[in-house]
Amino acid sequence: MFENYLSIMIFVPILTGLALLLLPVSREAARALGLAVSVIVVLLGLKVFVAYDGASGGFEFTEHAVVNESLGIAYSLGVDGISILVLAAAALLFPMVYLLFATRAKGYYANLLIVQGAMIGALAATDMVLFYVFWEVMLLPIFFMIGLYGGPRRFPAAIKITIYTIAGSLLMLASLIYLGIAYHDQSGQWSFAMENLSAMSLAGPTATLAFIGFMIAFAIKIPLFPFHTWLPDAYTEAPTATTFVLSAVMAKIGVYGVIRFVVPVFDESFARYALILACSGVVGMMYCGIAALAQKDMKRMLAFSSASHMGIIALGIFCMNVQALTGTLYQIVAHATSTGVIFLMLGIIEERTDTRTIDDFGGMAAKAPVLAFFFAVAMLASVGLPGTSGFIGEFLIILGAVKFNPLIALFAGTTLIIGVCYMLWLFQRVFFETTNPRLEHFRDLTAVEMLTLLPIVILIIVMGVFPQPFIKKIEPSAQQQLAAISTTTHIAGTAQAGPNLKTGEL
Amino acid sequence: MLATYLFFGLALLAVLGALGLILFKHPMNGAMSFVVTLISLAGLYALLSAKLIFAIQLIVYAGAIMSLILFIIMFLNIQERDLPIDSNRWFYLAGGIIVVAPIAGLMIKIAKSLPEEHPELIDGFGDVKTVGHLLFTEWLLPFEIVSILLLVALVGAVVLAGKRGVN
Amino acid sequence: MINNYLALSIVLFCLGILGVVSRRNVFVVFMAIELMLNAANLGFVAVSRLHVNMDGHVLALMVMAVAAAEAALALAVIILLHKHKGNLDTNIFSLLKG
Amino acid sequence: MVHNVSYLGFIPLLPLAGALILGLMYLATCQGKQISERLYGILGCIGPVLSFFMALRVFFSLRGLPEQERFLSHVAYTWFSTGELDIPMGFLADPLSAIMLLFVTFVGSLIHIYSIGYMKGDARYGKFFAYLNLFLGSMLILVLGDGPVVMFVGWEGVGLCSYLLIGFWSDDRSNVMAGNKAFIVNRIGDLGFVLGMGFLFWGIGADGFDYLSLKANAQNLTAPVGLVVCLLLFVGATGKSAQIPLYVWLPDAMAGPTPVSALIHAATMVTAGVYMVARFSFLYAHVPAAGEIVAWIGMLTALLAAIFGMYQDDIKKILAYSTVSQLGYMFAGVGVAAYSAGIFHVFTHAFFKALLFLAAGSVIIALHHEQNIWKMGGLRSKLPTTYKTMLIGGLALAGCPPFAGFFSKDEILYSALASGHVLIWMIGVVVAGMTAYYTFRMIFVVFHGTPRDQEAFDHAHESPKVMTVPLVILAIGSVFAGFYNLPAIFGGHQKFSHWLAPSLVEHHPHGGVGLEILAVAASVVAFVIGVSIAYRKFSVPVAEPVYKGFNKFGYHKFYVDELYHTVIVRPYQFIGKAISRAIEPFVIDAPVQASGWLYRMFGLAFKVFQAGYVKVYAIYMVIGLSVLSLLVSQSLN
Repeated sequence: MFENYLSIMIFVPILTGLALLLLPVSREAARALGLAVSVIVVLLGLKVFVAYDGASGGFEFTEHAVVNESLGIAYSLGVDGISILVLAAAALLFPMVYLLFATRAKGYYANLLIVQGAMIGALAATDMVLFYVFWEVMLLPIFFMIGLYGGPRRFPAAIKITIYTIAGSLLMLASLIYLGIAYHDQSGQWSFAMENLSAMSLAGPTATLAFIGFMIAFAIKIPLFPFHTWLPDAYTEAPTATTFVLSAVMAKIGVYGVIRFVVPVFDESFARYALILACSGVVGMMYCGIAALAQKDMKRMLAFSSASHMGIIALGIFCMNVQALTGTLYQIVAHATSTGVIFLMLGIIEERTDTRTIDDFGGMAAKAPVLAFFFAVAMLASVGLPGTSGFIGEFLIILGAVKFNPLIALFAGTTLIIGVCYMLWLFQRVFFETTNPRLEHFRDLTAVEMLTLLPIVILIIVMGVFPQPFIKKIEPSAQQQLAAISTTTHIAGTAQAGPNLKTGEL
Repeated sequence: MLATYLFFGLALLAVLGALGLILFKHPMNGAMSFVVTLISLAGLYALLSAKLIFAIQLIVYAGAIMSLILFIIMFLNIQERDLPIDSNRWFYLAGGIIVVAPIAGLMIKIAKSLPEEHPELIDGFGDVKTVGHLLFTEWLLPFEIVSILLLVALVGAVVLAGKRGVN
Repeated sequence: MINNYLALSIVLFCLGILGVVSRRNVFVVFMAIELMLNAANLGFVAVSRLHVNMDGHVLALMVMAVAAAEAALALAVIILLHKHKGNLDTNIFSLLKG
Repeated sequence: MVHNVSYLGFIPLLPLAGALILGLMYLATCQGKQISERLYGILGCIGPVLSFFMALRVFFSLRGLPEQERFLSHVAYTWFSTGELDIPMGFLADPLSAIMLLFVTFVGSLIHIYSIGYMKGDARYGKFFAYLNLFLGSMLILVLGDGPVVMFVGWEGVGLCSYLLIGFWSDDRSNVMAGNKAFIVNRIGDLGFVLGMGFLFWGIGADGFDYLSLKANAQNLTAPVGLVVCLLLFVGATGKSAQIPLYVWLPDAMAGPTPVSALIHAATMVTAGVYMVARFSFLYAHVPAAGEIVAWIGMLTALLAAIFGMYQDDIKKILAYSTVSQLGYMFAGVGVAAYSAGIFHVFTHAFFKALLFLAAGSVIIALHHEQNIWKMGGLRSKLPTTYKTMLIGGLALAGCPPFAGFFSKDEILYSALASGHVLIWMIGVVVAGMTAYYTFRMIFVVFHGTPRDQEAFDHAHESPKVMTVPLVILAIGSVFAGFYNLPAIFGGHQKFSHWLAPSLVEHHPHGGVGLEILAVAASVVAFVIGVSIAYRKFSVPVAEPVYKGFNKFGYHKFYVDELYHTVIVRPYQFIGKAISRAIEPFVIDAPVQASGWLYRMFGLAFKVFQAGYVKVYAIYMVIGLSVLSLLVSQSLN
């Protein structure tokens, strides 16, 4: 019938969103339209996910059109194992927002649509300039959603996330221009296509600077320690659905960007600085995890928790072996589902009680057993219990980290403990103990809410018990991505400093 | 020779008129002295064989625009006490001269470098017919744009001046 | 010869600048701007003579048209301002202050 | 030779399915009309009982095979696989897991039945059975998993159930806190387990990460990596099996319902660590130094817990410390490479400790949830069945021949002695005496003497059949389980050890008959001394003692909990607060804030020039033009 699935997934939401902004449409109609569009995207996303074969590890569903011949900029899209799971998450998670939160303004739904289209675009782009464009477009709706519909301190939060991210983006732009020029110098042609740029061999201090430029841009988005300070404010002040978008998908695009662009293009610099980056991931994980315990606001606590998990997820990239990289790609989605569900439930709780302070809760399990059960499942996935989606990724990352550097692995492993500390504490204070009088009339989830969240809760379990169908799709691409890096690192003589456990040299 | 004398005479008048504009306290006096400048400029245009411009300068500038200005000044019926106190006038003037001097010096230096002799005039230089022809062929688009501008200005002026004030 | 015309044009233009800078009366400022326009016109016409090319004349015409439009609007604004503030001082209008 | 049998996967699946069904039923009805307790009880027992019968089938099919072919396995599907790593969702039944399987399902089924009576009237009846089923399913995965990763699923699963069940009465903050403590401490151990798996995998796991492949490749593991792996795995074991330094959660875990204490925190889950060390016997046999550490930690734990056990007031805490102490024995056993002796103690311990807990539960129910032994007394006449069964359990625990505990404990002590660990053996004998002392202290205070709380005594009555029948069955087990591994000195053939031989890598030390007699005699003497001291002090009516000096120190458990709280918990909380109040806003975010502040200052500075008068802007322009003109004239010259 038609074959431009990706283009449709990108532009139908964006155009619908723009149309909603311009046309005088009622709130209900906007919500219904948003839901309809997001369901279309879900169907297309499912189609792409199921049809994606992945055995070759190459791009599928490719589209190509030249935009500017003289500069070699092209509109080229494609999916491979690196992007397929993130893309699926970006496509599948959105209908929940429309279903759960019915009383938002028209512009809110419009912005959600635009941000979804832009995120899918960033994930599908295989031309770096195209990626950059979507990357920037992604940010604007977030700015408006926080600034217009956020909490009491929304303005500073919105400004902070926007300027912080844009600062990073500008560094990326500069590095991108450098890459284009470097390619022109080497080949005599202009191109920003991924496969061309990654085939280049870059050396010298300028290349390192460009690497740092890219890395900072992505580190801010992920966020990696110490570039995370926008996160607690933004997550806390943003309306729940925005927090959901930020944590479930947007942060993952940062990780995705590192894998997709930094690893193949700057393979040499990347291998050289991997240890530092890995330390940053681990330190961030511990730092944010410990900070989470001291929070009084539930949302802020979960924001720190999210940042903590991102540290571990990012660590998987820096370990540079296929287990860790596969683990990262898997954990991206696992974390999107578990944290996403937690934030959505937090939004439901907040709408019913008008508070997020942990002290205002208690004994909610007795009042709302289904909510408590869902929350518990998501929480257990978030702490990486085997049998839930969270375990597979975390295990693979730690396994890879042991090979990379046992000390890093030891500290990375503390995520098992740190995560449990604050999560159990939260669960105890909110769901256990005696029922807080404020919650006397607290209702359990309605049928709609239950049915909305149920698929994700089931997905959490399924991804824990039957991960192989997912891993099968991502693993060949992960192998390919690492193939480049291992050849160059051997030549450059900067092979991993880790121990060789086979021969027992610790 | 006559042309030279005429030029210097008219130039003197123009400068004096301009000085009067910036020095007279009451805008009425200033406007009257500005009219002198405008008329001498018209004379200078004539010396440059710009017949159409000469006529339009007299009719539109010295005639229409200046009378409009004078009309408004009189319409507002400005008294001595209504006038703003130009307390720092001489300070600004002195400073202004210092600041403007380099600009003037540079421009005059450039002007001096231009060739001295006048080329021969062609037939109908500055005539209504030749300028009009030019206007409706090569400059048609700018001409039309200007006409739209005038229309907009007309509407704008009506809208603005037609508003009921607070006082 | 032409350079004398141009010199005059420059002098008039500078006088216009001085008028804008030193006066606070809104009418005088306005007329000083007109003076600068005229100085520019003189330059156009003089150079036109130098090159025996009538494009300068056309430009001068355009400037006059713009001046007329400006006069119409500016005077309307002045009337409005006078109605609002009862004053002709340019310094009371400082809406651009950050 | 490995035989593929597809029903293996159903053994854990049955209780798990039961948990799912019960859980959904409970969720669906907990706020509306309740389902009858009887239905929950029957549904809850179906899974465990069926699993037990399947375990029997596994056991007998293994027996029907030649000794070296006693391996049944089933790979359900590929769980996950990437690069060299290939983890199937596979199950393995060999003699070792078959033994574990049998007693786990057997004791588990009995405790499910007992719970029907014990939990009567609880508002969350259905939830309790769902959790118990979930626990049993996880435990069976732990036991049946064919590799460390699948084992880890069960390992964490039982930890989760332990957390849920300790905090089962979640209205009370202290219960939930105890659950949290258990989960977190277990997680510390799990960190060791995960890292151990990592090292093991990169060492020898690339050619198959299941026990049989690992065993085949074990000799390729270099000594340093082997030591690291063994110690890290043992860290995991200390967490799950409550050894020094991670034992602190187990006594607190008694906050849960008594069947939970019996099943999870005494009979099955806590022995998982011992099972794991035995499972990896091919590694520990490879690295003697690791075994040494295991043995010492085990024996020190046994000693420490026995000391604490002598001072407890709470009947369940006494049993909890005795559990820790007995687990210490088991580790001492596996540490000195007597894996079958350790597993045998696991086996017998499951019977008598479950029995003791269930009997204690019967006492507690009879006295309406009174757990302090100093409020009991003279209950012998009121609760005859409970008394008799508890006495049997106590004799088994104290190591009185010929009860089950005697043989298994003696086997461990003899192995320690025969393998040259004399000091460990001596401590073991002392601990045996202490065990006898605190066990009979408890029995005498609770059942003998005169009632201390007359009103509670008058209302006490024997428990219903559904509770006492499991007690009797377990008591029979406690009496006879020991004969399964009767050593040669008593005319036996050590059938149990021979049965386990295909699964384990061990060498039976031969110390001679003299040493064996020495070990037996020492154990018997220790038992007699311990019981007689207890008899002298507590068979007569005594009041609650007041502890002084070292006794007070022991009564407060050497202040270890307080120490951990001060050294670990408080600094952790402090760092968290410091980060969120000071470091985050004033250090990490400072450059960000500073750049914002810098821009604002620039703005303020330039704001001065923005007078707002058009004329001023014109002046700026003219000045700029003027400067430009000056520059241009300069360059023209």
